[in-house]
Amino acid sequence: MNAYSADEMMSVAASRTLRDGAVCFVGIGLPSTAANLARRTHAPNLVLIYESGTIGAKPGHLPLSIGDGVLAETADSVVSVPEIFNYWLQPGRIDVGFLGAAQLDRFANINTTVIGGDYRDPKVRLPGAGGAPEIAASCKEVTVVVRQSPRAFVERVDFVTSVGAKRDGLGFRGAGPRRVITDLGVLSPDPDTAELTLTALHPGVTVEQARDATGWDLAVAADLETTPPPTAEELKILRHLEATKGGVSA
Amino acid sequence: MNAYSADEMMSVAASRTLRDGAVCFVGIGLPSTAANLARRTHAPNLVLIYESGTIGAKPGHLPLSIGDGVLAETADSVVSVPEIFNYWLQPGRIDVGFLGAAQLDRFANINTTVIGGDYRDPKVRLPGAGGAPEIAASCKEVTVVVRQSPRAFVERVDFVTSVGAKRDGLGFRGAGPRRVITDLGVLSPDPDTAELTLTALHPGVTVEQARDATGWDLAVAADLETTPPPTAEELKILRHLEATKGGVSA
Amino acid sequence: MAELVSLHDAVAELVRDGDTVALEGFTHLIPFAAGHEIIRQKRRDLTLVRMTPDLVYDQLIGAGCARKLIFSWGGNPGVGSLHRFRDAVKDSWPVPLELEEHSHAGMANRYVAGASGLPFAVLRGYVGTDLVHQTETIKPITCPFTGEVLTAVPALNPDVAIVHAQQADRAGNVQLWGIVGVQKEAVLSARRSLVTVEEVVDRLEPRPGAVVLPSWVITRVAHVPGGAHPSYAHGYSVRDNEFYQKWDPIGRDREAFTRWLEDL
Amino acid sequence: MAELVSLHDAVAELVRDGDTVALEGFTHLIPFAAGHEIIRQKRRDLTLVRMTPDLVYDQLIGAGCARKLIFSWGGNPGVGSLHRFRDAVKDSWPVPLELEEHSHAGMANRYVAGASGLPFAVLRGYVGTDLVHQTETIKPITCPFTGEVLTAVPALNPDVAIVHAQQADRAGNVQLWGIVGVQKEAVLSARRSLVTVEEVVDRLEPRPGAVVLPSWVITRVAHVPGGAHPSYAHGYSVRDNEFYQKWDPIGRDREAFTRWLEDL
Repeated sequence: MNAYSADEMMSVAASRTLRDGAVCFVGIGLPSTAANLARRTHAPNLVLIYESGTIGAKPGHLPLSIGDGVLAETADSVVSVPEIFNYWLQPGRIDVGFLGAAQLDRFANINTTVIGGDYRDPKVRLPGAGGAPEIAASCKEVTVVVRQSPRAFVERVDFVTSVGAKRDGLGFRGAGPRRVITDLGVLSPDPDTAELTLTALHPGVTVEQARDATGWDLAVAADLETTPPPTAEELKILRHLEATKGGVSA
Repeated sequence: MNAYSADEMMSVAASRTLRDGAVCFVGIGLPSTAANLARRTHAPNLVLIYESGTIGAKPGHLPLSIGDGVLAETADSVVSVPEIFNYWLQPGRIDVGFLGAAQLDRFANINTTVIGGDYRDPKVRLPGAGGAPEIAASCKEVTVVVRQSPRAFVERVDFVTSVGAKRDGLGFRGAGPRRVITDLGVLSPDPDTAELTLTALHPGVTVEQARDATGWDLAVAADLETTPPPTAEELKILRHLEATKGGVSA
Repeated sequence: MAELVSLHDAVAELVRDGDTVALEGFTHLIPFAAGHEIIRQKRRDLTLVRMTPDLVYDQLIGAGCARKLIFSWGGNPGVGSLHRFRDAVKDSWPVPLELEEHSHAGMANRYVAGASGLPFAVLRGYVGTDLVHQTETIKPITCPFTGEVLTAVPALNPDVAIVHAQQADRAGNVQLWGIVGVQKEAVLSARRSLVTVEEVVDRLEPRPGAVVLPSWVITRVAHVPGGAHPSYAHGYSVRDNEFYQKWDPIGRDREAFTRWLEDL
Repeated sequence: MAELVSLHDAVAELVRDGDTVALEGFTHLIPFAAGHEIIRQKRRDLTLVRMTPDLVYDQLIGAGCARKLIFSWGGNPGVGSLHRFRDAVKDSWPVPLELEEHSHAGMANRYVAGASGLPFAVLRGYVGTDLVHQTETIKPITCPFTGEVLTAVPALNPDVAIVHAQQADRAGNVQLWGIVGVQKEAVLSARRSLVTVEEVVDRLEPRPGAVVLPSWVITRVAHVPGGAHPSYAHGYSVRDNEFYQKWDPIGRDREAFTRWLEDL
């Protein structure tokens, strides 16, 4: 058995959700790591799209930002930023949106805008929306990759930057978040209530730990699964990937 | 003195209206001949834009169509057809639109759609609008190049394909037709009434001939001018141009 | 993922009676061979969409494939009129042809809306023209910020878009260059798409001014060298200007046209 | 026609107190040198527009040049937060900063509308988010054909757009390649424009994926090699990732920032 960190388990679990040949709109950070890992393991034909306009990027190292030069160099096509949003994301032709989050709630609404106080006088000013609202709305489905903690997993987000699993009547093309991959396990929206439910735990993690890391009374699936641990191959490739990240440690 | 045809005089007169450095949206046929002549004579820095998306085309021979390969080969930039209309024509950044016409009326409204009968059952079905309505609306000004005859110069066009000089309240960015160059002379809209007035005759043409070739009671300017005849140089270059037209005689 | 198939099979599979079909290519890269295959397979009741219906649509209309034409300029470029188109409009020969007529700017924006997953596009267009009285798909729209009134046109979302390109690789990725027209928008706006190509290559070498369409937005690719004739494929062929002239007497005459059709 | 001038003269001429100014470049080709020149020339009360305000806007905001920021993502990519931006928002240091906040899709479309001479753009966006409650420049719009309700955003038409590119020729035509972002739209949407370039060449050689801006849509070109540092110019430089990390402690601390400013 291999020693691995919780973050490594998270990246591996997220990467496994991507089927080969899928078209994936990738946010930077954890989502990008997971998507690039998938392309190097079970999904060599995964199509990576970054909001910088790079379609079919095949980066040889982990891009540090969504505008890393390696994305343009290796893409099938580089288009303008308006085009990537209008022609490629908006019509619903992307299979999976891969997003991170600063704050996330019971219904997988995502906040990356402000925490605490109110919008004009927040406790913490975060970067804002970027591409996330439309990625969440228009991709056929969304996977969220985020570390689980009571600060991040809150009853109600302070600001809805991107809409979660409760989206009836909003006219979206996409089904929204289908799973939230964390460093502890996997949460999925209940098909009826859209409430996030713990459906899998990573090896060695307890339900108690997951509950303690969640700011609401976390529902747990009856048939709770255990994530298979990272294989030696997955770990090797992931670590190699992380080591190549443009001169900056994660 | 050089012998020249009425068509040659028309092309030369039209070419002279283009100032060096102007940006010109060029229709095919007579307008293209005149614009290419201008670029080879007094206006070497004339910027030619064709609706096929070629910006700054410098064709070595007269293009036969707006999609001639020589336009793409010699352009500063080739953009998509949506882009040429949206980013380049629509905002009003083009100095001159150079248009032809099948039928033209007292106010320089242009018809290239149907003649006679009604729209659903016309006497003659023409090609239609193409880029003309928006060229006429959005260029800072428009020059029309058309052979003068009672059939073409009518009291009222059977169909307004492109709006002429009477455009108050329509919210256009451009001033519309400032001159109509024909094989007989030059007509310009009256600053007050917008009615086309004969302002110049080509050498050897009489007012009577111009009136006979006009389907309405043609107003004539008090200070009627005579167009200087084509110079030997203009004729030489024009004839060379015409001879290069992609294998098809005019 | 675009599968590479024969032109016959691609048309048989993708183009159905009653479909809305767009063959695009702005003077350059016109998919003539695909149009001829549609004629040979005797498709009927098509709504044909094209900014510049030229010879290929004159042929489809004369062959009786179309019941409606959505367009912005119908002529034989550099030569004159489309006589089969005229005959269908004026005398319903061989079948009546309904027209939905726009300007180039309007058609281009309709494709853009279609490619963008929007139901309509906004432009400064058509104002003051008689097109607004004849075409129901032109409506006013008010800017919610300035109150200014502009023009709206509905999205085009053809059942099938067909374009011709210079190259595909073996995975079905496509590259075209030269005058790129509205081909990207046509393919992205359509439910199904067919790209005929001059050449299938191992690897698409990036080229200045090229449009690349990834395999996953294309339904079928067919290798059809010369498939744009008598139009041209930049870098592969030149326009057969003579054919455009020769078409004039053929198109002008029902009998001559019928003979052409029999020989197709 | 774009005149070639010095960076100092270009900024002195084009950027005025109170202007709306857009410096664009999506991670790639960020016009840092021009931003620094604006700081040195002590422009005030600027409305700064940028999809991804990163270090260059942290610096402009910390220097007190801005009264308002129109943006969609404000962070130090790969590192963390923009502390001068945070300090201005939370504690009005050195001056208060008004925010007009959008998403990337909304900002991109606002530039598109600006470049297209339209007063607004339509998109599927913002629905269900709290941005619609905070940002007045987001409004519903109804499709006149289907009745569907979509979102409208107003055009951006900055007084000045500033971008960095790899090359200009001596006539002031500009070519940029790699990730091309929203630079074409920014320049075409603005009343005046400045392009700083890595290199002035005799002739622009066509390149795959390049955007060419003709001289006649650009006001001024300035030759500023390295003008994108610490961001990068594809083919000329690589991103100085270390600088982005080093900025964190500088931006975090008013005193450290003030020292940086004095040394600029």
